[in-house]
Amino acid sequence: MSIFIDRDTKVCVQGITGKEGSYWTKHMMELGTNVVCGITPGKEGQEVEGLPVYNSVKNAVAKHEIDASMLFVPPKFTMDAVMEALDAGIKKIVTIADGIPLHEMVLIRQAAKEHNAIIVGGNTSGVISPKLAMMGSFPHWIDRVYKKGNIGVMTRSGSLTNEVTAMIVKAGYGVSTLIGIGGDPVPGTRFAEFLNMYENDPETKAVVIIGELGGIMEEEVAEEIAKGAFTKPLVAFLGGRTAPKGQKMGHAGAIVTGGKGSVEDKIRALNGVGALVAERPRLVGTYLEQLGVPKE
Amino acid sequence: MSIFIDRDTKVCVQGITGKEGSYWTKHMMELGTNVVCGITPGKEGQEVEGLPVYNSVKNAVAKHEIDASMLFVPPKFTMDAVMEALDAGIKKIVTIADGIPLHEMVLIRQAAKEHNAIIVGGNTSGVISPKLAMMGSFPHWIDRVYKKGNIGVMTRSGSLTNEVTAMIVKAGYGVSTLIGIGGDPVPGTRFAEFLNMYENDPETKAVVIIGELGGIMEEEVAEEIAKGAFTKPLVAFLGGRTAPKGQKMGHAGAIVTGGKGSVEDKIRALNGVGALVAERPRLVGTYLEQLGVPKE
Amino acid sequence: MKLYEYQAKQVFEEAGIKIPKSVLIENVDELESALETVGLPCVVKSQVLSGGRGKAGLVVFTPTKEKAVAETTRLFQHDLKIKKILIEEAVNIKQEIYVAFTVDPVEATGLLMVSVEGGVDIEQLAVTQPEKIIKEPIDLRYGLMPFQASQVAYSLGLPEDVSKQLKKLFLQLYNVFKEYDAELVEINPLFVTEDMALIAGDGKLMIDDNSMYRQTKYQKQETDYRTEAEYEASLEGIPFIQFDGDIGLMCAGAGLTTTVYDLIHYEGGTVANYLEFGGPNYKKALKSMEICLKVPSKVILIVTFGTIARADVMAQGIVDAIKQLNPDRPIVTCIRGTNEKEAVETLKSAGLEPIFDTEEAVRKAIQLAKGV
Amino acid sequence: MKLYEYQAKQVFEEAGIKIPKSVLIENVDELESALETVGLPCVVKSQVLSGGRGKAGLVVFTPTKEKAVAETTRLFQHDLKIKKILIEEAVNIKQEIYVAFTVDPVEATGLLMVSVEGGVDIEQLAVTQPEKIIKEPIDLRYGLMPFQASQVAYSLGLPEDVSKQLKKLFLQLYNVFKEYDAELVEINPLFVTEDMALIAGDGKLMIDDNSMYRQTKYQKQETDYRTEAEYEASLEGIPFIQFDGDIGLMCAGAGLTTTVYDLIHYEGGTVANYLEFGGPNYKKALKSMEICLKVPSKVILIVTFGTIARADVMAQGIVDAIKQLNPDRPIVTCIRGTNEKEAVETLKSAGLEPIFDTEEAVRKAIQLAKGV
Repeated sequence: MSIFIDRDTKVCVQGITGKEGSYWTKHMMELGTNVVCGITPGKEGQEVEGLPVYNSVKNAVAKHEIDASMLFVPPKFTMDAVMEALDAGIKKIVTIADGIPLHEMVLIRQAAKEHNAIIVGGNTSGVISPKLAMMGSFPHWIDRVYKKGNIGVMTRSGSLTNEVTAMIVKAGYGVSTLIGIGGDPVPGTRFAEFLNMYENDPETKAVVIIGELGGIMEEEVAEEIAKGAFTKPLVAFLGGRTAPKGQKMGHAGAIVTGGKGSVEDKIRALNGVGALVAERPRLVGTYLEQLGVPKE
Repeated sequence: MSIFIDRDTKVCVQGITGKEGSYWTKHMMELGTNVVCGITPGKEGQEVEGLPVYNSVKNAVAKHEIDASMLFVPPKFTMDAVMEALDAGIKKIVTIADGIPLHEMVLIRQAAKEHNAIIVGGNTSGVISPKLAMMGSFPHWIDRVYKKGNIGVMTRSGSLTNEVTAMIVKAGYGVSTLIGIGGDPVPGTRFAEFLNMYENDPETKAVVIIGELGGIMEEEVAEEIAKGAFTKPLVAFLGGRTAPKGQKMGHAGAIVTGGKGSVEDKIRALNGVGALVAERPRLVGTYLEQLGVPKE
Repeated sequence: MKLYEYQAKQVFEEAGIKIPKSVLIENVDELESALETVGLPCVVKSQVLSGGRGKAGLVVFTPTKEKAVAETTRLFQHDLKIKKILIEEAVNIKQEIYVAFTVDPVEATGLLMVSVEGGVDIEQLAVTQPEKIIKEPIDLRYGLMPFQASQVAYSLGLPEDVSKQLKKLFLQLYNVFKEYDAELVEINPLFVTEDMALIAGDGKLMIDDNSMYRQTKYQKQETDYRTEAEYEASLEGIPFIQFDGDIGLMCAGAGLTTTVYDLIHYEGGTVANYLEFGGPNYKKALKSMEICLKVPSKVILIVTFGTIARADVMAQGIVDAIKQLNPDRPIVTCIRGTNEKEAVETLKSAGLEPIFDTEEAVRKAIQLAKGV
Repeated sequence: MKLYEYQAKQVFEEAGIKIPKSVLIENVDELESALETVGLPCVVKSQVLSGGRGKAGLVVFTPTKEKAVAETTRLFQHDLKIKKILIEEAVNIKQEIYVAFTVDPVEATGLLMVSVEGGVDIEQLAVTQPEKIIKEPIDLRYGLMPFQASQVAYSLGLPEDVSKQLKKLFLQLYNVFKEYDAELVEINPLFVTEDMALIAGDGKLMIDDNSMYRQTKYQKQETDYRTEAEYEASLEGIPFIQFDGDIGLMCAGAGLTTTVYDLIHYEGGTVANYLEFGGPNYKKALKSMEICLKVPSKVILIVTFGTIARADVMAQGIVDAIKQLNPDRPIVTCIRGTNEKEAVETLKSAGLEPIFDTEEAVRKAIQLAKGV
């Protein structure tokens, strides 16, 4: 089993005829993802990887049952593509675009809430359940990272995720489903909002979150654990602890979060609910073992 | 009984300190309307007609239970005032403003739908249940028009309503509730959307609609009757039958309505479901009698 | 407010939409230089606000200079008092598309309407084959999304290059719709030329009157009105139309005024003018009567039944107007509504005989008009 | 992109918000004429992008010309390489208000934040007395509605006249937030003067980097950067920070780069520069190395673990860069990810010794830096 995507999930690809779109569609299918069609305006009637291409999501849903849409669309057209998918009734959307304008990302998240839809991204590699299916741009064939197993992974990073996941694998674990929520200040969906799915997934025995400084997403995770909404072992890795502070967001960042969001806050919050915070990627595996997470 | 408003309906008045606001608040209360407070930014602490004034609807709802808001606000500020009332959770709003920009009226109606609220107006005198309560600017003391009775009246006009209602009264009837849906191309609520309330109001024995050329609101009424959603006798009056056509809305008007909307269409549609269409105001009363509507 | 074709096209061009080469002329002398710019054949297009110009002979294709001179001369002498004529290049047309944005009052959305069978018979098509007109609702909070423009453009079975241009045009035209607070913006026909370009063959742009306070670019000018009375009424914001009949209407409330208009016709009378001084204009009795007196009529009929437009205020205004203007024709008054009693006193004290029933007032006016 | 105070204030002024009288100077010679315009006392304000300028002595109140000259002279010689100083009138202050617009990532709204206890201690206030800061969510589809601006402005217990001005200012500042695609726009303090006027005492405006493609008015200039390397990196859009340590980082992925930064510190090393050439920059190995070589360092550490940023492409880029630039210091490579095998071949063929474990690579770099 897995969360968000499995081999029954019928996926369409918006921007399928582009370079990235066709390349990763091939790899998604190769992994076993049930991609049913693609969308590029003006290309209706063409085929990509044997899949039919449509001018619009509307045309695609008229011909296919579609559960999820994978976007390979440039950042400045992402809001439009998301709205198109939502408008066609699609409830799971993954966008890897890096560079979505902030105010548009706010509107995207709002629209997703309004439609009871889940948007993963932007600025992410997407979602993968190793050896099963993926929506995004993962080199799923790298066994050192994408090994099937029982650890749910959520991350805000790209390369760092590979680094950390490789350590999880090195420790003898594997991954149930990895969700890259994305590195943007306003991701479509937040860590805490996926916990429920991992909680209900029998295959997932523990969750690793790969966070960042800034924001309060780790604190939100701690709150969910405190509420009892998530009961499985959880290990977090936070990079950038010794890094000098970058440009500060005026006073506003601190005011929005009511002063929360520092590394110390995050560690305190997570430790306070029994979650462990790893200092180095290597320790993530060690801590999973410490928490008694089985390897099979 | 009545629809939309009675003496239990707790009303606030937005723009209460203005000339129109204070004048009609007095008359609303004099009729028996349960006005509980008023709103004008910057005037909190003042009183109008013995009622407290607040800076915002938010402040008002913090102190009072409020069911409905009456707006005496200029047209260009109406959208804002409506949004304020909706935001504060008020579900019945009446605006008499004449001159609300068209695109804003579209947004107002959309917002009302989103909030499950009812907006009456703009460009209307409001809603009145004679001898009981009103939200709007009706000279309720003119017995020749505002006589209590069992005829529900809905209208798009102002002076013409008085003309027609006076004829209904002259014929020996009276009015249960009169709703001026307003003369704008996009009213907040349409004739057909009020029929259900009149249907369920035991006091209302028949409904009179005072329509206009253009649009398809009368056809919508006919559809409701055809569906069986409204079963009481109905008489319509349509003015302007011999008037030369005004500036036409390009082809678009006809295309939007699929060619419907002419006087002939309206008459055919209404007659087809047993409703009568009066040629002159005087005949409205006659037709009510013909349909066997009792006078008590 | 409805713009002239040449104004609408100017707006389209500013929005990035292609329009035919054209020159606006105000007399026949300007034709020669216009033809030099535009070339032949050309189309001579009267700038009037009414529809159906082609069928009415107000838009004429002219292959030669002689025909262009003849038609332009004819049109400048036309009864409609045509003030401006657009001399426009004749475009090589492959196809005609219909494109419009308006609002949908039922669903509370904007509406994009498109048909590949554009042209003069579009209304007929709307009735007989409504499925040939695509209607795309637009959430005005977001505006027309590019995906919607794309979805509609690519659904029409046009060549890809044309679809691509059409998508862009939809977005440009939507901007006009929004920026100009339009009730309607329409291009019919939108030409697809032989070389696959899109050119606006005609243009309608109606600005919402309620938004005119913030739409200041285009204003009505005196030359836009047929009579001095119409122009003066427009300056006051008083709805007014002039006809050829006997009875000048000076009523309050659009619905009531048109009803009185109906009643006059039912009773065999004729109307000299429609004037509606209700709503925000109810204190403008003096100006209203001044305008009515500029129109040839045999009697002035005043019917009101106002609520906010108070009867006493209107009655006093009428009495003041009579004193000041000393009208040369009889006046029939039927004034009811808020403070009716005071109104009656005022009218009576000025020697007027108030009537309370509209039909009676109408009959009285007709009698007076017929000199009975 | 963060604007300087003087730029932010220029934006505010264009939006209709009052700012103090001021003159921007670029050297001490311009002070005299600036003082003639601004008058005395005045405030000498260094235009730097870091916060806490007052506490750092970068903003100074100067009652006399002598002090103004002394402070300006001092600041232009400051280590921070201050290029511009704003000479600003000293305003008579009755009260200081905090006003900001930003986004709320959780609720997916805009956010108006206001406190009547503005000034330098606002962050502290946010922690200790959060109820003193009003937060009003804004639906970005509708924008800040006037009623919200009014509701907040009149809830602060200020005199009515000030509330009225504040409401207007909220709407003006929201327009700035929207028009400039701002992550943050902040006025702290907003002065209420003795005669009840509102004047922006300071100004922060951070434009969302993802929106810079459509925000073309303000661009970074070479003088905005401390070093040539930083400027060059910025031109390429490569995230880069220069430090004083030994190890030049050339890594891909922000998270991984900061993690490597952490690991170096955990292991006792020091960092010469942060350079992140992942994401859209993964083909820019040549330029990245060129920049790294401009920074004094003892070793360059390259760590990647890319997916879309393919290992083989980066490895080839690194090998090409080494050939072309012939670096004067050792290079440690730890390159993993998509097409890792090909990458390893490429690196080996160029005589590099690939490492696969990040901690091992970090330790190796530290050894080399320490000359062990």
